[in-house]
Amino acid sequence: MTELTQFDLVGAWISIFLTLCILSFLYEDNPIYKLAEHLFLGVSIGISITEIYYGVFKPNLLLKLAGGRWLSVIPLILLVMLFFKVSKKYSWVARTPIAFIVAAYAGVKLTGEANANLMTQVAQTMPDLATSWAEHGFWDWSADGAGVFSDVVLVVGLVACLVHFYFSRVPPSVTRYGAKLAIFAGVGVMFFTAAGLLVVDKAGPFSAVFLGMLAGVCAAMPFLAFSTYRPWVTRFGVLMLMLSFGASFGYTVMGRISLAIGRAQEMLGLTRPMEQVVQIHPRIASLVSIVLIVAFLVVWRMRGGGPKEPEPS
Amino acid sequence: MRHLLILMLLVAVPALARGDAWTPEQMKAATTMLQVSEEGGKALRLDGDAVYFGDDALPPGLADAARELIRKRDAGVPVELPRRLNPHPGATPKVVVAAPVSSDFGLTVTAPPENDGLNLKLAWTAPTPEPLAWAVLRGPSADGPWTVVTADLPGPTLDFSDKVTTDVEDERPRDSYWYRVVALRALPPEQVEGEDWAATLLAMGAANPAVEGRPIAVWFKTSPGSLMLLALILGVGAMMLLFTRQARQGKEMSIRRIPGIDAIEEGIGRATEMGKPVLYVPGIDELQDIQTIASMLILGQVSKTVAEYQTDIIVSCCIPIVREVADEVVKAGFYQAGHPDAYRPHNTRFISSEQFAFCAGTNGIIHREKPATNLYLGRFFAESLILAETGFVNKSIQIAGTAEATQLPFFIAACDYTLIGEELFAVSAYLSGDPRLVSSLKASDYVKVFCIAAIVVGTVTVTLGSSFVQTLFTIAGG
Amino acid sequence: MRSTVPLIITFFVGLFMVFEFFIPHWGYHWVTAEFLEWGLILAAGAFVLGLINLVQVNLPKVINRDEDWGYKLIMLISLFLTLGAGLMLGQEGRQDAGEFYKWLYDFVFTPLNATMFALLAFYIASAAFRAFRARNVEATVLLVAACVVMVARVPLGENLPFIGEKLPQFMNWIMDVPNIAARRSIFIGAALGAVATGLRVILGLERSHLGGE
Amino acid sequence: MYDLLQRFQNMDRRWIFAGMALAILIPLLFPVEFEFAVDERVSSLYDAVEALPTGSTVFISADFDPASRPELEPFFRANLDHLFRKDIKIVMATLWEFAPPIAVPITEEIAAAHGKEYGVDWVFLGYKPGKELAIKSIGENIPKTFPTDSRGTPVGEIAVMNGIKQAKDFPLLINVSAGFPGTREYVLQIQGQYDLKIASACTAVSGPDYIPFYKAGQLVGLSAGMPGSAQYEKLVWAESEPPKGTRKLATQAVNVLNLGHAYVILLILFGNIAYFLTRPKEVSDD
Repeated sequence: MTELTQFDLVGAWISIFLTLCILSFLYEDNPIYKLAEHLFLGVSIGISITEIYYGVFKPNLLLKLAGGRWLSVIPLILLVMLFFKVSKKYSWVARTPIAFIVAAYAGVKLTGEANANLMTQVAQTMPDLATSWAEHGFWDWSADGAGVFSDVVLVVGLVACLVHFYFSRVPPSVTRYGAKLAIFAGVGVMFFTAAGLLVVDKAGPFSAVFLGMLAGVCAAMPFLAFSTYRPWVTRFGVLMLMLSFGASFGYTVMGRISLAIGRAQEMLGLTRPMEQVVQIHPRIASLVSIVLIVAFLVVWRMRGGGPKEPEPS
Repeated sequence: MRHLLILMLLVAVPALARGDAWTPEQMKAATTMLQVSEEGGKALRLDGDAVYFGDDALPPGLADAARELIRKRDAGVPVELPRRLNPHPGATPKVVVAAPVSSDFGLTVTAPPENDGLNLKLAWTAPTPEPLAWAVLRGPSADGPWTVVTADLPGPTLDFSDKVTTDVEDERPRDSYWYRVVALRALPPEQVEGEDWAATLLAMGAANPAVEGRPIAVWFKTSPGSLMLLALILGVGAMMLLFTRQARQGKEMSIRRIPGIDAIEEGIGRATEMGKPVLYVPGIDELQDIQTIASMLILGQVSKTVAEYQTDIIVSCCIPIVREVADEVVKAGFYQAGHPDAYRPHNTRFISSEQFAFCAGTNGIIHREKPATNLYLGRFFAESLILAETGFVNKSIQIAGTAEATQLPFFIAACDYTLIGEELFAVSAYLSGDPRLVSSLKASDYVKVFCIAAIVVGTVTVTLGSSFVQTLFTIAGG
Repeated sequence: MRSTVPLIITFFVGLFMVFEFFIPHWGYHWVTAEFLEWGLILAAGAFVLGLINLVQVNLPKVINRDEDWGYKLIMLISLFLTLGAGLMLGQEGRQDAGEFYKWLYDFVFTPLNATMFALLAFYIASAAFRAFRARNVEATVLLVAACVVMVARVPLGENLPFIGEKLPQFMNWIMDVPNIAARRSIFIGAALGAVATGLRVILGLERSHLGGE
Repeated sequence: MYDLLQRFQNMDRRWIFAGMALAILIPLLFPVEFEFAVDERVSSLYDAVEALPTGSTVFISADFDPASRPELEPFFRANLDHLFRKDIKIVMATLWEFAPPIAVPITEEIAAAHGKEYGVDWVFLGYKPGKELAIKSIGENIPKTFPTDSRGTPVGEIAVMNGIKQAKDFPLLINVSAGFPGTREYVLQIQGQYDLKIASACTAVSGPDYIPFYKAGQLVGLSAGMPGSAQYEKLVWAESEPPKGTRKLATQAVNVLNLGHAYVILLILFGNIAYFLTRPKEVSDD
């Protein structure tokens, strides 16, 4: 059994105390919380700078310069120029390095986003109806509801959402013919797909017609979106958005609670190996800290601390 | 060494016999022990389902290991000892080379497509029995000098992508390289300690045919995907420039009026009726953030309307700079509305640059000054739901807008109207009429229509079994 | 002059980095890699700027005994204490850096940083009760979806009678179909935004980063 | 009745806080274990690691901090155990300045449990700022991005780094991602360009955001939040025990989530009921 140093024991108690200092904000904004918060700010910046030094300045700049790599002088110069930002008079000097880094970001993000967030997402929203009909049919519980239904919902849903985020004014001429065009497109695509499927022999006659209809629906949707029926399409899009946001709502709640659980595990000494727990006694530490903080809050309140008017709730 | 292992085994058998569940590590250890100890004289034999080691039957788990071992032995496959092969200079390897299985593996060396000119693809055919590992040798010419590229490719491997130089700064790629592959087999460790394995490797390789490969450095990707991507980017750029010019020439940019705008105006109207102020929170991010910029543009219009309605507006900021700019913006709004006198600087406040302190401060404002309408427009993080909650409890009309997907759900659930993602930028473009924003808005609208078309056409073609459209939107990995 | 040089740099560097995607040649990538390294160094420099800025803002407050100067003092002290521990005591090898630095990290930074966000679990609870209202169709759909996900995502949901079987699958459907449809539309929008902004910056139409003019 | 509901609705939020605290503490003190299934995203992550040949080298980007530790540390530990016991070498780096002091000790601990030595079986390259730029740079040229490892050894002299120039030289990238910069940026910046295999373990918050990437094949596996970690723990330690010093925290925590979620759902339910019973009639909601 490894003997913990006094250093660590004190640390473990302090960390539990600080945890509760932050939690005291739930009661109300108070000096202990402020203290803990500012302590946090100071330490975190200190750590960042330390890690930055060992992470970048040392290996990527200093060591290279020490190694006599002349090219590394340029970033050094840029860096020095960047520091002019702090002076009121010469802050313009810093524009060059800032321009450099902003431009680099812009260029890098531009292609990356366009590729991964646009091209790939579009390319991956082209479901093979015939195959998924063959594999999953209309709706397959065992595969989390995969199947042609989901495929069509995906395509139509994405189209609808994109239309919801379409801000230009649609010329009335288009709006007028939208519905008719939708019907034409739908029926046309339906026959085309059905026929095509039969020709390439990817589906039987019944399935071909059925899949044709689905494809027709997908094809009709965009035109419908720019017709007088636009509100309906966008409403569907909004529905999709809301389901999605609902999902992230649930996930976020889960995430936040998980963090709280993590702290609780820490305070109950569930995160450490037993041999350490018996030396630290985290639960006693928690109780002691709670008592201390409550005592402080009471005193502070009695000496007229706290919000000027009671916080209405 | 060997006897030690036998001893271990005999100790291990009863110990292992107890636990039926075997971890891969135990399995491996058992196999090793068996193999080495078998070389020590005691035979492994199958008797029906049972496996005997000498005279004692083996427990289930160990028996499995033994069967595997016997199978390999009969197939002539060398048994894998726990080993680490490490071609790195200085480290002594745990495995050395025996006679190669065969000398010619039909090695081919080709340059990958659209490559940076630093990679070559090696491919070869499988010999029988499968070797334990593969080594790859490289040289500048057919007759060396040869160096070991790698020596721990697992037996089943039949191809390898070699990087001819890892740092072009001190080693430029040559225009041709020569390769050899060597098949490796294991010998028990104690026989190989201290041998110069690299030399042995090179010696073994000498017999094998050397194959030449020429890396090709491509100057421009021409796959349909990357061309499409370039076209898209250039297209957006061209449209933006065009529309900006049109807008500058005063051509009216046709953007539809977004319901959010009406919501904002209604909110301000309500505040006026109730004779209470409007609270405006421009998010908590820096000024240069695109959402904050959008928020400032909207604030300009909002403060103008507020001034016209003769109402008060409180702006609560988390960043000092943002506060300064907001101050200017509001002042300008009041001037434009023709009520410069009604402008109150102290209503544009810097609360605190600490997230939660800012949150507490803003909550305080909501409690004390009871704004009738709260506008949260900009980049929000965790504080979003705390503000929205306080506002709701305070029965204010709340209109939010942000592009932070993780915060949107809370705003939607707690506010009366929420601008979702791009709508925030659209509103700012509409209200400010800034040609740069409007033009990018329209440009992206056109691209969206293009995407929609692509998706529909793609779905149909893919369903019909042609992935042509799909490849147009797919970038082949470089 | 003061802004033309930056604009020229923006244009060329930006363009160069854009074509980095289309030009695989090792020579070209040697240059872009160099640019990227400079970018890293400058990004690191920005942190240091932040530090200087912080001191610039807070030191005067402490000296003039402004409101809350005590807290600011604590902040500055802890800041320099940490810096000292990290840079002075820390030898080669961050992990066996100064004991004190590690101590500060493990027992001061860790609990504070972790708890800051743990607070939100509580605020979500109170907001859930007092503010999250099914006031219209959209909000209703959202809340229902949220509840479905929250139930199905935990072991309890899978062990519910009757629906326990299908619930997780239905949740996965929400995640895989409507969620993806919605996200993709947002992604595409974001991508277009990035392209537009990027081009504006490179073409010099967007100059806010140069300290506005 | 009406004003009772009113008061119920406007009760001091601190009571709700207290309830939350109980909802977390009670199941921790009196644990109830439920069985849970492993969903396909996590199992494919597991399979991606399983499929790696012995002796190959993976890249781990450990981008998390104490705030996200509860969700991601269990995965991180299980993942390291999984890799080391398959004799897979690890090259680790981070884009989060607060990650090194967490990631390194954990890795050392688990490496020790498997008798793996630093520099030969695993290496920690250290932290890089620059977000997208750093990622791009990792994709382009790792020796240039990390001229030395975190102990100051030049990468040229590190056995694990031998023959590795850029991200695409790894058969698999594992990103333990607590947000920005993280998986999204890896996917945007280099996955497509170099056609990389990336597996991600992210916080619950970013889960729904990354699922499209998984579905589009841009990620080979995805483990989101506490359940993800718990499921991965379940897979990795199905028939073996966690290494010394590691406890199945996620499996424990995910069962605590039960009550927490139930509490939030009930709050939403009661809140809305009270709201609709008490809200003044003239206010019409569309």
